Amino acid sequence: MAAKSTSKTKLNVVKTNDPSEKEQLLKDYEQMLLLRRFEEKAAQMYGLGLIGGFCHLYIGQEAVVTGARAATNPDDYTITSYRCHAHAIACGIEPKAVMAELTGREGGISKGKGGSMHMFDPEAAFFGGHGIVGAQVSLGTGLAFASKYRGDGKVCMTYIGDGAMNQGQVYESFNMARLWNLPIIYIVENNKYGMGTSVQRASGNAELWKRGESFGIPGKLIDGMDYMAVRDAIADAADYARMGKGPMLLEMETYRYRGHSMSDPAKYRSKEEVENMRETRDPITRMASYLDSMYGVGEDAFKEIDRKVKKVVGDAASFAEASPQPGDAELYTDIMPE
Amino acid sequence: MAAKSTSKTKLNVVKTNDPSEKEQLLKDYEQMLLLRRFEEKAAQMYGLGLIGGFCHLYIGQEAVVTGARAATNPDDYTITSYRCHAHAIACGIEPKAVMAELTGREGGISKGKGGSMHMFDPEAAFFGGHGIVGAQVSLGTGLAFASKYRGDGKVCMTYIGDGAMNQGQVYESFNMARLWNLPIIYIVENNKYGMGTSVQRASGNAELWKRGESFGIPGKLIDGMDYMAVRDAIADAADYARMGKGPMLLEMETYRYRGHSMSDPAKYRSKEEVENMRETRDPITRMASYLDSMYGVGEDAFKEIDRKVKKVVGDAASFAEASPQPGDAELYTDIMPE
Amino acid sequence: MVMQTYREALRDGMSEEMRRDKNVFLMGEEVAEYQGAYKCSQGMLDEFGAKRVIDTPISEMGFAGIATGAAMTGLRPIVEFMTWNFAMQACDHIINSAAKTSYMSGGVVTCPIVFRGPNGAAARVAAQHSQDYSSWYAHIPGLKVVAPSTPADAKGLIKAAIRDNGPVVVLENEILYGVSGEVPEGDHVVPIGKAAILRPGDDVTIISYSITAQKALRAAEDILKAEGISAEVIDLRTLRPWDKETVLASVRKTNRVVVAAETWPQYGVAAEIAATILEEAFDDLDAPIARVSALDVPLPYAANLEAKCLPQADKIAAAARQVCYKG
Amino acid sequence: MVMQTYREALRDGMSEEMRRDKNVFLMGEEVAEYQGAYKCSQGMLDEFGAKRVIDTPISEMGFAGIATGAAMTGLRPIVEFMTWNFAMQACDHIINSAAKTSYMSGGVVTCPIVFRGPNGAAARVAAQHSQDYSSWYAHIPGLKVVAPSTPADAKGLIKAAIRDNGPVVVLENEILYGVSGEVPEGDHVVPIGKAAILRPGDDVTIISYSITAQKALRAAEDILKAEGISAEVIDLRTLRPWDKETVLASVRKTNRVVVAAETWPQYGVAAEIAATILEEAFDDLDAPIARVSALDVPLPYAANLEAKCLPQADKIAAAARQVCYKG
Ligand SMILES: Cc1ncc(C[n+]2csc(CCOP(=O)(O)OP(=O)(O)O)c2C)c(N)n1
Ligand SMILES: Cc1ncc(C[n+]2csc(CCOP(=O)(O)OP(=O)(O)O)c2C)c(N)n1
Ligand SMILES: [Mg+2]
Ligand SMILES: [Mg+2]
Repeated sequence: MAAKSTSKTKLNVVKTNDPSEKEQLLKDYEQMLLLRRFEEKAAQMYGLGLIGGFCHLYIGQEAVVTGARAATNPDDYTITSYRCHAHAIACGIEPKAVMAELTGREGGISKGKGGSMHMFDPEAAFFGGHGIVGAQVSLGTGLAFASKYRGDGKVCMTYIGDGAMNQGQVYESFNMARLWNLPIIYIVENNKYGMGTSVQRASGNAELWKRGESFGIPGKLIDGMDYMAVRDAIADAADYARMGKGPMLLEMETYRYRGHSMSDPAKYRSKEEVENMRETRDPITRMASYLDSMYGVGEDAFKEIDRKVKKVVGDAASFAEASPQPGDAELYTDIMPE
Repeated sequence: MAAKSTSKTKLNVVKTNDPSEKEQLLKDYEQMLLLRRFEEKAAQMYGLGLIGGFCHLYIGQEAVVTGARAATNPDDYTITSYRCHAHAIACGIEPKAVMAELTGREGGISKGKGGSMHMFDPEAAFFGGHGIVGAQVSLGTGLAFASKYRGDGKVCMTYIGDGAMNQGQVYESFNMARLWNLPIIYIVENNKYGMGTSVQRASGNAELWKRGESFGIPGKLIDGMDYMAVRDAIADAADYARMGKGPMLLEMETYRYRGHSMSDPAKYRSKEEVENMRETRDPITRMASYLDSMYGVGEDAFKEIDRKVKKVVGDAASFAEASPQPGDAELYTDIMPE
Repeated sequence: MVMQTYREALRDGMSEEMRRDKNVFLMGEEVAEYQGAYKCSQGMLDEFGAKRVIDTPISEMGFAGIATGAAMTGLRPIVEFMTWNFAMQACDHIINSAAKTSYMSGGVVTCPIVFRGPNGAAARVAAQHSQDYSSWYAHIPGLKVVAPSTPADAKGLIKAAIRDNGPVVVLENEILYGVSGEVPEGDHVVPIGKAAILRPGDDVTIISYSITAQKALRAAEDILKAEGISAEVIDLRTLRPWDKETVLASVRKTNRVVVAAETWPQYGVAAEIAATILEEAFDDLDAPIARVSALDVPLPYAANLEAKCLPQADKIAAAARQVCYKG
Repeated sequence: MVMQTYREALRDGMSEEMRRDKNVFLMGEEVAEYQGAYKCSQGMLDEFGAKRVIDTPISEMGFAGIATGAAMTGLRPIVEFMTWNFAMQACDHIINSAAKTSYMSGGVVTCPIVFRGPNGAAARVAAQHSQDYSSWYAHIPGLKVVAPSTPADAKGLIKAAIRDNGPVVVLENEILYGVSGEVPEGDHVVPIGKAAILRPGDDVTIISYSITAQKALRAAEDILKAEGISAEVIDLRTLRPWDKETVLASVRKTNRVVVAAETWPQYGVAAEIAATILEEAFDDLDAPIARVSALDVPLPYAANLEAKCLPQADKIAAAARQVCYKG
């Protein structure tokens, strides 16, 4: 049932002048760059004390959420863990509202009450932002349950860390998702470490793409640093789910360049390992050279995109600094919905 | 890694006059009969109101625990769920002490405080008797952890219901057992139902013997109604574990003739299904005809065994009725070990 | 009024709400084909079909999470835990996912979900199957917690819980399932947060909930009345938010208080009620408040010990005598 | 005496016990190679090796069960939860497997096990990472529950917990990890069940534990003293079994009581302490008892709101003034 496909060697798109494809690639190049610059800014602001608590950056993993969004509909569900800024933005939440959440201000998407780990926007079909490792997997299965209950054709993308793959509720969810053939794609973002523990040190079987097999869920291993590999795999899995065939598990091989959170010195890996990843696998660089070689996108265009992105990020940061702290009255609102 | 072996068709022991084999088979025939008669008596006493609460009978499944004990050492660990009377006795706890526990008396193995679901005896290497479905799986993995920690060569037999196989902690345990190569045999007693839910209605993949594969744990399907098939499979798995190779999962195809507990009318299956099992697969009948055909054990010998067993059970029942209720002082003992 | 059992009342309450609103569904172990482990969903599979009455595998954490996720999209799940003991595996979702999300999201995601099932001791099922979780859940902001003691309240509160837009914990009681009582006909909804005075009285206020409220009533009627002690019996019905007003009004009248709860004695429900009365009606108290709770041990299986552990009518009566300085 | 941080004291306490007894081992997420998520096991992997300092996968329920099973054979595991929030996934084993087994088995199986980790709010980590579980665990018979507020007590209590033959819950505090204090040299064991008087006083007794006890001390020294209010500050240190004697003796002296706890206000720790004082020292009270707790909401992330939610020194001081009828 499981099919292994390492796409590192495979060219996913043939040379083409398809204008809509070029447009999408440019848009998503910009998107990935935005995610990266946004996180870099967040790191800066954390350093300045404007952001508190935990802050988990997504830098390095941008191709995963960007490719996934490119292959699905705006109203398909997304849910993830605490490492959620990028997913929130990729679903369409304003960078401003995300950054202001990080600073804990009134203008934050959760009015400053949730912080870095807890953002939501049902209108963007984005359901968090969850701090308990693995919890999002059952919750996401519930989103897919709701799709099936309503028969609305939506698919749910549930993101799971490699470390989270050792939580029992993942398998309870797998079993029910398969039993009921729910429209869900389990996207394992294998960034090689759960905090300081490598996948190998945490797993009886480190081939995470096989972790659904015992429950009848097909799995694939995908190059998560390759936007197009991700996009293709997600497109297939979404088709499969929409046809009523049930869940699929996609292990995305990816990497986080930064520490687990801002307080992690990341001594559990070598500098070389990180540098090597950045140099040889970086999803944004790869996309840029693809755009260049395939569509002849030149330096000026890239610079223009960079400028645009920086402005968005700068504006977000200014907004997040200027937005006032929530008023005291907010202490007691939103607990008990009317 | 997984090997499937349905042993229904396979003859496990060749005709032999090996006197020690005959002795063991006779002893274990007697053991299985004891387990059955004990449970029948418990059912009667429940009907008389001498036993209260839940009471889960093991009738039909006797070959599993008996075969497993035959293949392992007296000090190898055993742990199971609430359906534990037979396991307690098979580990060497006196039937009297088990029955008096069922009646909630001072002479019970848990002084009457635990009841049907909660019996323990470390000296018999028997660690319960657990009421929370699936809990015994992590606990049993802990027993195996202790064996490895101490390097004492013990193996742990952890019994798991088919329904319990949908509990997340089972997979957390599988992962760690494999990661650390703990000496444990996961014995799935697939009696076809978890309460009123058939395996098919509860499972994305009903081949429970494959449920360890995703975690690198080899699995086998065994005829759990065949004492010798069980004994062989457990012996292999125990060797494997003692060699430091880690966990194995054995799915025992078995069947419970009675309802889930005494209060279950068992409407979820047909009378024919139960009758058919009794007639064609009964482990005790099968063992008897094997003893007859292979060793010429005759009716008189069987009658004698029956008499002996009935006496043990009768004595246990009398003891359990005569034993006084625990004194009030027992209310506050055993909470805080000194 | 119709006479029906507590379990029938629950079933009718759920069924009425499912007829009213297509978004409501019931999910749990053995709720469909088996009709509920304790038959609380008798007939519901037939009426609503397998899409809305859903048997789950034995996966409490998983299905609690699935139901909570579904609730986040606006569906209104009723999750049956076969007993609340098994919800210990699921409490992370009840609290971190369901109770906290509305607040953490600044109100943009809500969880209209009901978690229900029998709580506390049944008969002789021993320590792991007998825990009373009321003080745990009542402690949690973001939850509402109800614990009906009569068929009428069971129906009225389950309906209110289903209509509530936030997560509601419904603590039922296995022994009460078989008890009959009068239930108003029609759309009978009992507001969350309102206590009931089961019996008016002048000398002492006995505050309780769930099955213990019924024991308190027996203490008042069958024991204390004959001794000339007139006890007012209050059934809290809701533990969060609980009805301080009704309680304090009674305390101001009787000046003597017994709080009876099946939770363990330390850090249990009775402590909160007592501490609040102390804070808000200190000068109205003519005697210390007496608490009656389960004994401070895991519930033993032996029949005689089990009976001694639980707060029975005679212990409640003794506490009432004590605060009245009689006997 | 040596000066050391609370985290060092914990580490030394664990290490000393591991040197003393080969059956003791430490297990949890990131405890070995990472030296502990909060560095509480710094250096321990080096000293004791990977057999006794064990990194686990992120599987709280599983490893809590594994450790409990190992304890049933007589090993003495120390289980670190990265924070107590994640132990919600494991609480079934803590309670049903560890706390209840000795009783259910008539004493033949015991669980000498320590469950430890930081509890309550840290700094800005929001609702799911900030819950204070003390009233939950303190409610459970079969457990002992300690919550040290100083490095000396952290060391003394972790050592006592490891030596205890039953399950002990150790509620640490992330903010305290970095705080230094004097720790007695040698085999420093603090008995479970004994409170400490952090500061003697005559006018009011402030009862607290964990970080809130330190805030109470600041309220007494930095605020109340200047106002002429002499506050006696009691650090419970153990919540189960708690030291009624020390508390009641103080109440009989001061006649006025504030109980301060970081738990949520309803059904929290303060309720139990207050209700017990009411029962046992009713006639000694000159004023209602005041409780100071966290606000009744999930902890918000915003810095200003977070600060308002937690029981700070100024709120404790205000409560003391109130029960002294001053201001
Ligand atoms: C149940 C639970 N246990 C532990 C933690 C602490 N924790 C937060 S993130 C994390 C590592 C998760 O790693 P992974 O799943 O690989 O995701 P990544 O951070 O790499 O994206 C841990 C242990 C938690 N938040 N929840
Ligand atoms: C966590 C938990 N959930 C639910 C129950 C109620 N319950 C007791 S036994 C049982 C069925 C278990 O079936 P299976 O694992 O197949 O074991 P069997 O009874 O067939 O031996 C259920 C649902 C429980 N005790 N614990
Ligand atoms: Mg990771
Ligand atoms: Mg079964």
